[in-house]
Amino acid sequence: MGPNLWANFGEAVSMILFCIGFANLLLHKNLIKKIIGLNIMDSSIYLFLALKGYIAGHTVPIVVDGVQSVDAYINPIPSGLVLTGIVVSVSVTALMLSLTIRLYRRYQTLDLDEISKRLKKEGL
Amino acid sequence: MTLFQIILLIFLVICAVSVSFSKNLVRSIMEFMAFSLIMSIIWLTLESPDLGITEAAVGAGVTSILFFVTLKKIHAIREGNKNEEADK
Amino acid sequence: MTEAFILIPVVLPIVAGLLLEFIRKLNKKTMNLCVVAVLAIEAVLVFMNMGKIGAEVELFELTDNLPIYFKIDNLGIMFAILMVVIWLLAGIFSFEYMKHEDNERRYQGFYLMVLGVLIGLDFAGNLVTFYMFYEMMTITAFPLVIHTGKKEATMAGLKYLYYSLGGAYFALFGFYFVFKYADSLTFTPGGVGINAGSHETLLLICALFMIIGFGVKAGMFPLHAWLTSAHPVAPAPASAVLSGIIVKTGILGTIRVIYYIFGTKFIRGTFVQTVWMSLALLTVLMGSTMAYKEKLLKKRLAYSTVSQISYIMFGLSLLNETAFEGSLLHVLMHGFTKCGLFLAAGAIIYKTGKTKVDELRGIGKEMPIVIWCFTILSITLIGIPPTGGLVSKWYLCMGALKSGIAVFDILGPVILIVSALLTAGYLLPITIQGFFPGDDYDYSGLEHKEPAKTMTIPLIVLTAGAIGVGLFSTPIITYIETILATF
Amino acid sequence: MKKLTNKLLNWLNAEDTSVFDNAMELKMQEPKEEKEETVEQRMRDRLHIKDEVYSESETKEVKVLRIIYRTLAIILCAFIAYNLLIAVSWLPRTGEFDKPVNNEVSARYIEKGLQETGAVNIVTGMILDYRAFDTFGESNVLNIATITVLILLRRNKKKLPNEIEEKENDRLLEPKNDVILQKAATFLVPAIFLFGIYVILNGHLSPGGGFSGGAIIGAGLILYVSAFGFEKTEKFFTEKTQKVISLSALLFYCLAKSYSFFTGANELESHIPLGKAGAILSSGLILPLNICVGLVVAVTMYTFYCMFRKGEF
Amino acid sequence: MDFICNFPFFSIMISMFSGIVSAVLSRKAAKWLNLISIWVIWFLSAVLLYYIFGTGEIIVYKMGHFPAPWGNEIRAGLLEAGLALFFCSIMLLSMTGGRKKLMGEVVEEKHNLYYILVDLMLASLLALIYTNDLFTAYVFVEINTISACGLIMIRQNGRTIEAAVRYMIMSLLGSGLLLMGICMLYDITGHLLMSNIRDAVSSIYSAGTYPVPLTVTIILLTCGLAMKSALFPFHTWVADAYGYSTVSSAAILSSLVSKGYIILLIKIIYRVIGFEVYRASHIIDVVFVFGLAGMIMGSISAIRENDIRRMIAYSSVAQIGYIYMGIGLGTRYAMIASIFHILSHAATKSMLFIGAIGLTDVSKGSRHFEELTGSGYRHKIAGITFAVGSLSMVGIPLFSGFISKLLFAQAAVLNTRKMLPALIVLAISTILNAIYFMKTVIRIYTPTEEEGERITMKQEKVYALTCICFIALNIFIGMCSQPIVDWIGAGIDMFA
Repeated sequence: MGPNLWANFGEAVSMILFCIGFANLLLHKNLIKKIIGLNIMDSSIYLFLALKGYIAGHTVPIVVDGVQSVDAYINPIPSGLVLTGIVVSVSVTALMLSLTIRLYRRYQTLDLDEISKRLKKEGL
Repeated sequence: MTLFQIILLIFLVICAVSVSFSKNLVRSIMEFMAFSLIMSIIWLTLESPDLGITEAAVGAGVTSILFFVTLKKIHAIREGNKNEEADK
Repeated sequence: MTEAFILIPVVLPIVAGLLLEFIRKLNKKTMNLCVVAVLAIEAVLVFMNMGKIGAEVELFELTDNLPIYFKIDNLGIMFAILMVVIWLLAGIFSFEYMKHEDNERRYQGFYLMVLGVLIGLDFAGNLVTFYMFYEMMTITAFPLVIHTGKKEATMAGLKYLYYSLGGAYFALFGFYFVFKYADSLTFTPGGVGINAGSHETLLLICALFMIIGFGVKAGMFPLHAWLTSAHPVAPAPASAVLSGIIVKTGILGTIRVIYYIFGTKFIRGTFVQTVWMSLALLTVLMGSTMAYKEKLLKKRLAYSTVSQISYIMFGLSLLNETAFEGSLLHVLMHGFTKCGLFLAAGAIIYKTGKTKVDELRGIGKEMPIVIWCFTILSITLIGIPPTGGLVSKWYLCMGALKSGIAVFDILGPVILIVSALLTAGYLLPITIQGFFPGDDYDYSGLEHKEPAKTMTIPLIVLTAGAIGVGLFSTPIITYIETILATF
Repeated sequence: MKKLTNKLLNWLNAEDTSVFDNAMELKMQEPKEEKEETVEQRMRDRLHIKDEVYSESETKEVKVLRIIYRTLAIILCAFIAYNLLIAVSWLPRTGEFDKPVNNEVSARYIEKGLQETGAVNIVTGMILDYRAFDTFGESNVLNIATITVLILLRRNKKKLPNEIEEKENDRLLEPKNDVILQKAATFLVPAIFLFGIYVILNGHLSPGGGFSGGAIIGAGLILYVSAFGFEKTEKFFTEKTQKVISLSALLFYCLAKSYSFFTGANELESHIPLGKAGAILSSGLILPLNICVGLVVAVTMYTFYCMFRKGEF
Repeated sequence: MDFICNFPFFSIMISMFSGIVSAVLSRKAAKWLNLISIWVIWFLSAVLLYYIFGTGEIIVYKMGHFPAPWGNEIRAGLLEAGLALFFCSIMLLSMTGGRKKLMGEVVEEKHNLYYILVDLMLASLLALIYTNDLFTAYVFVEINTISACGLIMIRQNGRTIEAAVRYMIMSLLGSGLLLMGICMLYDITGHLLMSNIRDAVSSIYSAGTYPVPLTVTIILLTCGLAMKSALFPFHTWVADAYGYSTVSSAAILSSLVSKGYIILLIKIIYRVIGFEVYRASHIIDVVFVFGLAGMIMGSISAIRENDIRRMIAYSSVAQIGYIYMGIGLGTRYAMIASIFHILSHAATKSMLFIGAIGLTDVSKGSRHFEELTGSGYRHKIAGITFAVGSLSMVGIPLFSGFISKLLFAQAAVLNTRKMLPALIVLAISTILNAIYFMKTVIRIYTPTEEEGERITMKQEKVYALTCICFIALNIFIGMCSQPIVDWIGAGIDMFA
C-alpha cells in the first residue's frame, strides 16, 4: 500500500463503490439489481473524477468580480467530463429498463438463467 | 477532507451495500434514490454545483421515476406491498 | 513473355472444366468429344513443353519474397507426362463406364480441372506455389471421391478431406520454419542453403513433419487410413487416377522437399532418415498383409497401392542414386500398372457387378481380354521377369544394399521380397480362379461379357505401357540420371 | 452479528433474489388479467422448468457451474478492488494544488475562458465551446437512446397489439382524480417550469445548464402527467411534437457546431458576437446551444416516461 | 491547409447529420439517405487516402477555434483513412446483402429507425478511428454500444431481446472499466489528448513516478476493450446476438463493431501508452494467453453447434482470439498481422453471414444442418459465396485467410519466446476450422432427392451482385496482399 491511502480516502471509497456495483452486475440474477449496480458503478467513477478536480480552499469555477487566477477556482475539466458522463449513464439506464420491460412481457421473469432454460425448452 | 464529507462517504457505502442486500425491489430503489441524493450533496461540498443540480434532477429524479414505472410494469410493486403485509 | 506459354497446359483444362460445369445444354456425345479433345491437346502441349526445360515464369507476389513462380525441370516434366498419358486413357475409359452413374457433366468437369491443377503442381517452381496447387488438388479431387453421393461415399470423402488437409497443415507447419531459416523457397536441385545455426534439431523435426504431411497423400503408415476407404468408393476411372496418380503427388512433394529444399546432406544419417525408412518399411509390410486378407477387389487393390507407394518412399528415404532411380522407375511402373488394374476391376464391376474376389470364379472365360490384361499387370506389379516391376525393385534392393546403413541394408530387401511374395499371393489367385474355376464349375451359365472397345483399348494400352516400361527401362534410367546429374 | 454474516453469505450466493423463493417480481399476473389456459400453460412451464433446474440429474452440474461462476466473479471483483485500492494509494493527494491535473489546460480555461468563450460559468464554457465535440456526441447518445426505446416499447399501430401490451397500457387506469396531487401540482408545476427555464437560460452565468434544466422541465412534465392524466398532455404533446422539437434542436446544434468547427479549423473568422460578459444575451453560441440541449433533454425524458407508461405518446 | 483536410470531419458529420434527419423521413427516403451518405463517405475516404499517400504527412484537424490540448482534435493518417474506406465498403455490402431479409424481419414502420442506428453506428466507428482524444473516444464507444444493442434487438423475438440484455451487461462492464482507466490516466498525466498523454506517460515511465497506477491503468483499458470486443471468456452473448438478429446486423456486428474496439485498443497501445511501455508491462502475456484460449475454445464450441449461424458466430470468437494473439506477440510485425487479420476477417465473416442467409432461405428458413442439405444447388450464388468464405477461413491459398495465417506464423517465428505455443495453437485451431467449415460445405453440396424451392441469380440481382463483390474483395485481399501489408506498416509508422 502506498503512502496516500488516507489522504485519498474519497477515491478509496469510490473504488469500493465501483467494486460493489461490479459485483452487483455480475452476481445478481435479477435484472433490476443489475441495473442499479450499473448506476452505482458509473456514479462512483464520477465521484472519483469530481474528487480529482477538487482543490481545497478554491471555489466554484464561476468568475465573480473579474478574478481570473488559477489559485481561485477548482479545476473545471472533471466537472465537464462528469456532466457528459451522467447523460450517458441515464440514457443507458433508460435503455436497460425498457429492455427489462420487454423481457418481462415475453418471459414473465427477470432471471436470465431461467430464460435461457426456457429457450432451451422451447428450442427456438 | 472534512469530517462531514467522510460521514457522507460512509453513508454512500452503506446505501450501496444495503441496495444489494435488500430483498424488496422497492426498498432497494428507495435506497438508490438516497444514494443519488447523498452523491449530489457530496458534489456540492466538492465545489461543483453543476453536478449537484444535475445529479439531483436526474439520478434522484428522472431515473428513479423510470425505475418505479418499470417496477409497476413488472408487477413488483403490488406484490411487494403484499409481501410487506405478510411480514406484518 | 513467350515463357508464359508454359502455363497454357495449366490453364486450359481448368477453364475447360469450369465451362463444362456451367454449360448446361450439351449432350453426352459432344461432351465426351470435347473432353477427349481437351485431353489430347493437353497431352500434345505437355510433350511440347519437354523442349522448354528451364523455362520459368513468375506471376505475382503473395507477400514479399513469396512469388507464385513456375519452372519446368526434368522431374516435373516426367511426372507431367505420366499424368497426362494416364489421364487420357482413363478419360477414354470413363465414357463407357460413367453411363451407369448419373450427372456425368460434373464428373468430367472436375476430372479436367484436377488435371490442370496437377500439371501446375508439376511445374511449380517454389514451395508456396507447390503448396497452393497441392491444396487446390485436394479440393478439386474431392468431388471425384464422393461422386456417387452414397452415404459411405460421403463419409469416405470426409475422411479423405480431413486427412489431406491435416497432412497439408503438417507440411505448412514445417513450411513456416523453412521460410524463416532457408535462403529462398525456390526449388534448387541439391537443396537451398539452410542456415540452421543452433536450431538444427528444430529444422529436422520440421523436415519430418513435412515428410509425414506429404506422406499422408502417399498413404504412408500413420495416416494411411483414408486411402483404403476413399479409393474403393469412387467410380472406377476416378479411383484409377486417384490411386495411380494422385498418390504420386505425395511422392513428388517429398522429393521436392527433401531433394530440392533441405538437401540430402542435411537429412542423411539423422534420426529423420531412420524414422522415415522404418515408417516406409512398416507400411510396405502392413499394406501387403492387409491386401492379402482383404476380400473386396477394389479395396484389395487400394491396400496394394499403400504398400507399393511405400516402396517408392523407402527408395527415396535411402538417399542414394540407385535407390532414387529405382523409385522414379517404380513411380512410372506403378502408375501404369495400378491404373490398369483398377480399370480392369472397373470393367468387371461394370459388366458383372461382382465386387468380391470369391465371386470371380470363371470370370476369365467371360471376359478374356480384361482378365489377360489383369494377369499381365499383376505379373508386372509382382515383378516377375522380364517385366518392369523386376527392374525397379532390383534397383531399390541394390540401393538398399549399397546404402550401407546398419540393419536396414539387409532388412529392406528382405521386406521387399516378402511383400513381393505377398503381392503374388493376393493378385494371382484372381487370375487362377478366373481361368481355372475348377471341375465343379458349370460352364453352362457362361456368356460372352466382353466390354466395349472404349473400355478395352485403354486397358490394353496401359498393359503395353507397363510392359514397355520394363523392356525399355534403360532410356528411362538414363533420363533419370540426367535428373540426378543436376544434384 | 450472525444474521449479518448470513446476509453476507446470502449475498455472495445471490440467494436473496433466487428464482423460486419469495422473490416478488417473479410472481405471475393475476389470472383475471389473462386467459385461463395461458395461465395453466405457464404454470405447467414453470413446474417443468423447476423440475429441470432441481431434478437430480441436472442439479449437480448446474450447481457446480453456478458455484464456479460465482467464485470466479468474486475473485475478479476482489482482485479489481485490491488493485484499484493499491493504485489509489499511489495516486497524487486529493485537494492539493500541485498535481499533474492542474496544468496549463485548466489554467487557460480559467484565465482566458471568459474572454474566449464569453461564458461566466467556466464549466459551461468548456463543455459547449472548448470541448464541444464531446457534448455533441453526448446529445447524440440521448438521441440514439430515444431511438432504441422507441424501437423497444413503441406499439405499432398497423397490426393489432397483443393482449399483454393492451393490459400494459396505463391509459386504462385513467382518469384518476387524486385531489391532493392535483392541487399540489397546480402550484408546483409552474414553479418547476420556471425554475427549469431559469436554469437553462442562465446556463452560462450560473450553475446548471441545458442538461440539468431540461431534466428539471422533464420532471415537471412527468409530474403534470401523473397528476392530470394523459389526455391533457395529448392535446399539446404528440409524436409530431417530439419529432419536430428534437429534430430541430439537434439539427440546429449539428449545423451550428459544424459551422464553428469548420471556421475554427480553417482559420476563418466566425461572425458570432460574444456579447458583453455577464449579460443574458452573451457568449455567442452557448445560449442557443443550451436551449437546444434543454429542449432535447426535456423531450427525451418525457418520451421515456410515456413509452414506459403506455407505449405511445 | 488544403480543403481535403476537412474530409474526416465531413465524413463524421455527414453520417451524424443523416442519422438525425432520418428520424422524420419515410422508409424509402431514409434508406436512400443512408445509402447515399455511405457512398459519399466512401468517396471522401478514398480521396483522403489518395491525398495522404501523396503528401505522406498526417492530417491534424482541430475541432473548433482552439488548438489541441484545449479543444478537441481529430487526426488522420494512412491507417485511419484506409480503415475508414474499408469499413464503409463492408458496411455498404452488408446493408445491400441483407436488405431483402430486413423487409421481412423488421416491422415496417420501424425501418427508418434501423437506418438511424446504422448511420450513427458508422459515425461512431469513424469517430473511433479518427479521434485523437480519449474522452471523445469514450463517448463514441457508448454511442457504438447503444446502437449495436439496437441493431441486435431491432428484430424482436425473445432470443434477440435476451441476447441484447446479455450484450449490454457485458459491454457496460467493459465501458465502466474503460472509463475508470481513462480517469486514472487523466489523473496521473493531466491530459486527455492522446499525443500529450503519450509524452507524459513516457516521462512518467522514465522518471519512475506512479508505476503502480500506470500498470493498473493499462490493465483497466485492456480489460475493458477486450470485454467489449468479445474476447474468449467474455463471449457468452455472441452466439445469440449474431445468430438471431437480422442478417445485416449480424454481419455489421461481427465484422465492424468488435473490430472498432480492437482498433481503438491498438490506437491506445501506440498513441496513448506507447508501444514500448505497453510491451514492458506484463499484461501483454495475459492478452496472448487469452487469445490462444479463445482460438481453441471458440473453434470447439463452433464444432459442437448444429445451427449454421451460431457456428459462424462462434468461429468469429476464435478469429478475435487470433487478433489478440497477434497483439500479445508484441512485435511490430505481429501487429501488422493483426491489423491484416482484422481486414480479412471482416471481409470473410460478413461474407459468410450473407451467404448463410441465402442458404437458409432455400431450406424452409431453417438453419439446422439437416435442412441445409443440398441447399448449395438450390441457391447457387449463395452456396459459392459460403464455400469461398469457408475456404478462406480454412486458409486455402489464394484467399485472404491464408495470408493472415502466414503473417501470423512469420510473426510468431520471429518471437522466440512465444514461438512454439503460438505455432502449435495456430495449427490446431486451423485444423478445427477445417473440420467444421468443411463439414458445412459438404453438407451444403450433398445432393438430395427432395426438391426445395430454387432461387436463381436473376431473382435476386442485388444479392448476387453483393456476393460477387464479396468474393472479389476476398480474392483481392488474398492475392494482392503485399501492398496492403506495406500500407499497414506505413500507417503504423505514422502512428508513432
